[in-house]
Amino acid sequence: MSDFLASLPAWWEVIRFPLGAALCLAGGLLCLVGTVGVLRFPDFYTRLHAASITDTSGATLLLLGMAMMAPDWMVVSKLVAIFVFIYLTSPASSHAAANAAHTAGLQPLIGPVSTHDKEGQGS
Amino acid sequence: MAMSEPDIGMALVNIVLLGLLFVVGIAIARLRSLFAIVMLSGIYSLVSAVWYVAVDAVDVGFTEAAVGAGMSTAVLLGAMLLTSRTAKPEKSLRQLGPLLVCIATGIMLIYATVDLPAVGDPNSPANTGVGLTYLRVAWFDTGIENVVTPVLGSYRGFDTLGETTVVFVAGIAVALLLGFGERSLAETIRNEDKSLPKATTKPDPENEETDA
Amino acid sequence: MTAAALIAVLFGMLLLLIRAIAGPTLYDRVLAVNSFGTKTVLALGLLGFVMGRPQFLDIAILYALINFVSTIAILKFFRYRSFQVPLVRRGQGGGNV
Amino acid sequence: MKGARVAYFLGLLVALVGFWLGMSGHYTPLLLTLGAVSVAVCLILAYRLDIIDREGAPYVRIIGFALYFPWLMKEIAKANWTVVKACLKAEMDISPALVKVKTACVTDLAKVTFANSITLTPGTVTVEIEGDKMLVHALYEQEAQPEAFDEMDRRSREAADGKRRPA
Repeated sequence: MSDFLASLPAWWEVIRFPLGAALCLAGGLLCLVGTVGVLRFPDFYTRLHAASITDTSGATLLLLGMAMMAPDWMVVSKLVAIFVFIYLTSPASSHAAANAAHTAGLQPLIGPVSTHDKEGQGS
Repeated sequence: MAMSEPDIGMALVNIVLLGLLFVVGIAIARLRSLFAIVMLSGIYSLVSAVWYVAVDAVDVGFTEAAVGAGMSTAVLLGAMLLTSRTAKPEKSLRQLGPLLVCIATGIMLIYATVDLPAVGDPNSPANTGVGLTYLRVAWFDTGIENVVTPVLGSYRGFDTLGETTVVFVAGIAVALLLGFGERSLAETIRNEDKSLPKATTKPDPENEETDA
Repeated sequence: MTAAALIAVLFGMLLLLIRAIAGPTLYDRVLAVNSFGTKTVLALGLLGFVMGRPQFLDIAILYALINFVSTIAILKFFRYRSFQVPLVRRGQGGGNV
Repeated sequence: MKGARVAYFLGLLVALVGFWLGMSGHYTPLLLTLGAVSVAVCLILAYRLDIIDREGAPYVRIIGFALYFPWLMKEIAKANWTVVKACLKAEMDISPALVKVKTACVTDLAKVTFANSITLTPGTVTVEIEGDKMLVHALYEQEAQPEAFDEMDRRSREAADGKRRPA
């Protein structure tokens, strides 16, 4: 056991770059998925939900991956600052957008959405 | 210099960024809704700042981020308040002049790039003149690690003071013109609108945009 | 692989651009710009790692702040038609804002 | 009251100093002096703006938030999976709905925590807050019944106000 613990830092040095890069790639793909949702969803309020994928899981995975690859603690602290900023500000701006649209009288689409919209990609 | 070594990832990143800038530029030229244009100019600033960082001009990227994406969007929106919401379509004949000016400027800029030294060239003026001296003595003179800061704040202190004054005066002038204060010009105009019925009825942005 | 992640984020930006250009409502555009800003923050961070100099994360922090401020400024502007405290009460003045 | 203000002041001071030390990376005497000056200016400005209070410096409750955050992350991960599936499905099967949610939170900080938690969870966005009622827009009607938010409500109340307050 102590053997394993002693060799842990060395292992960590080996795996952190591939692991971090893989997390970054997953986060980047999640950002892409969120954007696809922003393009496909039928109205503003539903697009807001898709955009929040980028803000939450995409950002988390990307920042986590970057933190794994970080060369020193300074970079990690900056990444933590970015994480905190994003998590504090993104719900505020989402809410501000939704609230402004609602106040202006933009009516949301309610009820099941048929698949054969013009954006729908179903064959 | 990241660009000196042939790196396919960075090359792709540069291509995508410049492609984004191109698409945004074309869209700004083609769109009629002024609000969309303001939003797209904000996006243009964001992308160009990323590109500045990608070509190692971090300080320019900082400026672009603060001024282009933050301040100018707000100022343009304030300016939009004073005019209409859509641009009138221009006659195609009258678009010819600006197009020619753009093409001429582009050709001149491309012609000028021929004279530029290669990236990281040790014999370029930036690396032989006063820049090298700054790099040598800045740390011992001031104790600030980032070279740009002592150059701007210390060696060219008066120059920077003048620049800051100009920017400050410009900001005050814009604020006075657009009216961010209590007696804003926008408010005056709106009151005039209300007192004069049917003088200039602005189209409502929401309805107009929703119909599109 | 980090470069691949960066390019994925940049393509996400490209797709968001379509939403920003297409609209249709102004709030869609605001949403697109806001999401674009978040992606810019992430892209800047990744760019530092791709170029091997993660010390430039400060600019990403600056962006995270500016993006928030400008989104709030735009929405406040369209809610109140001004950058100051509410001048126009709801349902009065410039249209239905 | 006086003691509470001192606590908020100290919390803000610690947060600003920590932020500066985490961002700077250069700890020479000159730069440390400059950092101290900037922190002092920030504190003076915050005092002049009168924002050193429970909402301006909520660092006293940081343990509560730290305990709440892992649960929130779990919820966010679950909700993300739902929305990612909804984005990628060839046949779109969303059924958006507006739901009224009644919250038991009393203080503004607790309400903001609850509303922001709802917004952070993909698939639900707080559209409007009036008194103790919130208008929530949800991507799936069946998953956003008002009871679904009860646990989040309780936990965010505990995070922002502590357990000792009954309602």
